[in-house]
Amino acid sequence: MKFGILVNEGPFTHQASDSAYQFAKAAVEKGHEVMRVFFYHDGVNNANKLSEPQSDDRNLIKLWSDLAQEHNIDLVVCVAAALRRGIKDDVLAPGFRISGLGQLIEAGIVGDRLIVFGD
Amino acid sequence: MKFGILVNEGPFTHQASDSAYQFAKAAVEKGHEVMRVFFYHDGVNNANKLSEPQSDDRNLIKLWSDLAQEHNIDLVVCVAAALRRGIKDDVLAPGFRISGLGQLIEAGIVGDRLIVFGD
Amino acid sequence: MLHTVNKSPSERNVLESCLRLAAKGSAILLIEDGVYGALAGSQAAKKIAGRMGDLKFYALGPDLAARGLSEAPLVDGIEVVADYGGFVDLAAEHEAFQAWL
Amino acid sequence: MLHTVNKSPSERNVLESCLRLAAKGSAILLIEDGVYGALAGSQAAKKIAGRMGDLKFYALGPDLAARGLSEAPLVDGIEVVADYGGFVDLAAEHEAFQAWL
Amino acid sequence: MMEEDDFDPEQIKRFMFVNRKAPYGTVYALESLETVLISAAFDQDVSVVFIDDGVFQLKKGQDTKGINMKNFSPTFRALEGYDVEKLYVEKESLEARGLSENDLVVDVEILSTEELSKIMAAQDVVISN
Amino acid sequence: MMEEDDFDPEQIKRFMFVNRKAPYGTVYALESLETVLISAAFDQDVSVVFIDDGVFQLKKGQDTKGINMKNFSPTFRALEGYDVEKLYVEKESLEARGLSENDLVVDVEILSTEELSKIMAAQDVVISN
Repeated sequence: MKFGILVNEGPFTHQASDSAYQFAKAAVEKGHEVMRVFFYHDGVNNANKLSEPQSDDRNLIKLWSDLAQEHNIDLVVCVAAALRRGIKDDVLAPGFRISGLGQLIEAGIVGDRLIVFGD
Repeated sequence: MKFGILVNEGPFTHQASDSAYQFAKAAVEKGHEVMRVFFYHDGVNNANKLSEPQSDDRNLIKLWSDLAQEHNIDLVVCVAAALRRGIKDDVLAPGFRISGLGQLIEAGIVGDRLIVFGD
Repeated sequence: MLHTVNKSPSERNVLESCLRLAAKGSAILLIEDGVYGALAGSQAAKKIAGRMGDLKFYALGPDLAARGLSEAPLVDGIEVVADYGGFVDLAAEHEAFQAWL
Repeated sequence: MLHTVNKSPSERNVLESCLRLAAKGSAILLIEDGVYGALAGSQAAKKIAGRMGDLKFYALGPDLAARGLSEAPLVDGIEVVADYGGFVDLAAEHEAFQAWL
Repeated sequence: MMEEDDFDPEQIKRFMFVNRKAPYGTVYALESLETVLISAAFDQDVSVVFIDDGVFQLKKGQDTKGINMKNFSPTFRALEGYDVEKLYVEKESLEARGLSENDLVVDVEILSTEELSKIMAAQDVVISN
Repeated sequence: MMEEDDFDPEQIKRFMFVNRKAPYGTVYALESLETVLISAAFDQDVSVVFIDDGVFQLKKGQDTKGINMKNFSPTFRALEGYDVEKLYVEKESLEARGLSENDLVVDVEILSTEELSKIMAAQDVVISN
């Protein structure tokens, strides 16, 4: 099955990004395809490569980058939401790309399910 | 009167930063002193100089920088919260500085009032 | 003590907690989405009316206006604060501040 | 339809809205702070029990464990989903998905 | 409802945008509206629902000068020009907030909880915020 | 309560940290605890209050391996070592959640709503999140 995922919140402050990551990881482990993760609202902050959590804490940005690389997942950051919040190519972590909201709608059309995580 | 202000949320997503800014501006216009604005939790995102809102929208980062410069307000971003969220010197807007949580407690001790805005 | 409440009472339990714990003689200023709590006729309105005798209630004008509530009937006794300067005055008049978030 | 609810029912109205609008035959998975809604004996428990006949209820195990609720008594009929793989299975089994946020 | 096995890329899906939050206190209402506008370009079956505090987004008379934000409520009137014509409001949510159809900036279809529940159950993609 | 006019920088202020939110669903509980720990170094009169869903922060038996977060509940037991000894829990909040003193990771003072209300009213600085 082909999953699309929408993440509405940034890392750490809300559990949304953690839950979405655990869902995506479990989905690919079960042989499903995660075709795209779309980051909207504060979710764009998940792409900030400057993030440096304490050493005994999870690093969500790196977790997303690694998962995407390993399983060829398309990580898309909404350009409009990202501009407002100062997420630009300068700070974009590996595996993320910046694009338009159309990528979210497309994930809804092409995917079998769109799974949403937020506040 | 000497006001300290605590901002718990980032720009745009919650009204907290807007309300805090309007409060700070009104306070200095009335002749009060705003000795410090402390940015905690997602509030650290208010210091991200890469933020580029649409041209007909307010630019909260610039508003804070300008207000601080004009009225000599100390804008302090919590170092622990900022590291987690990827706010570092590289992206720090003018007028903000990164320091420890002790600066919040100090604002509570030295100021006459600590006014808190959040989600 | 000046308390602020910034959440809609139909979405969250913030106003309710504030009304339960705010001590007699303190003031409550409704700001941001908290101004929906000022509307007459709701469940929240009854709770506010129940403490009108020992608390003073305010609602922030700019937040009411933004939400299209400038002309809306408010709970009797709630005073509208015209601008952020009025908010500053309230914060200065009361000896301490507590935000209910 | 698989619905998720991720908020505590004592803090927000999310579970209540989901229970009001979820159509007969759909499933509700409590995740994150939503798992507090699974606790037996609360106000929310009564509302869940009231729809136990026409909705299927689940709670996510890792979220229960994180909050110290692995041993806590849950509303009768709520099934604990052991891990995120179980969440994925539920999402795959139901024809569509709705998050109540 | 579409079946997994006969997915046809040409087939139109039912997209529903669910608004449960008040405007201005958070940005979700505004950014959700931006998504609705973009979705219009994809020729899908789009509906927008307002329940709970989401109905406040449609309240007439919004004047945001005092909080220095953009009043986006007029944009709801522009949705028709984008062929987004299914705007649903839950009657119970509206009445619980002391509002009626006349208080809203745009023509909407006011539905009972049961009617709305049926429509929600028939969606392929639900985007909430 | 301190008066404006005779402010003495040597004077000790009453700081109260108010916790109303559950742990893990959001980071506020953890980051608030970090502030409490820092405040201990300033020799002020510090108290920490748990009301509403904040009481869930103190629940025994938290096991966060499955959500890949750090279990910070043991840190509440370390507060005493920092001379932060005033931990207040509202009885009504605890009981409404089916919890009792035995369910909590740390010794606290359980107060009625009226008792807590009086203590809150006597604070100089209230930090909420």
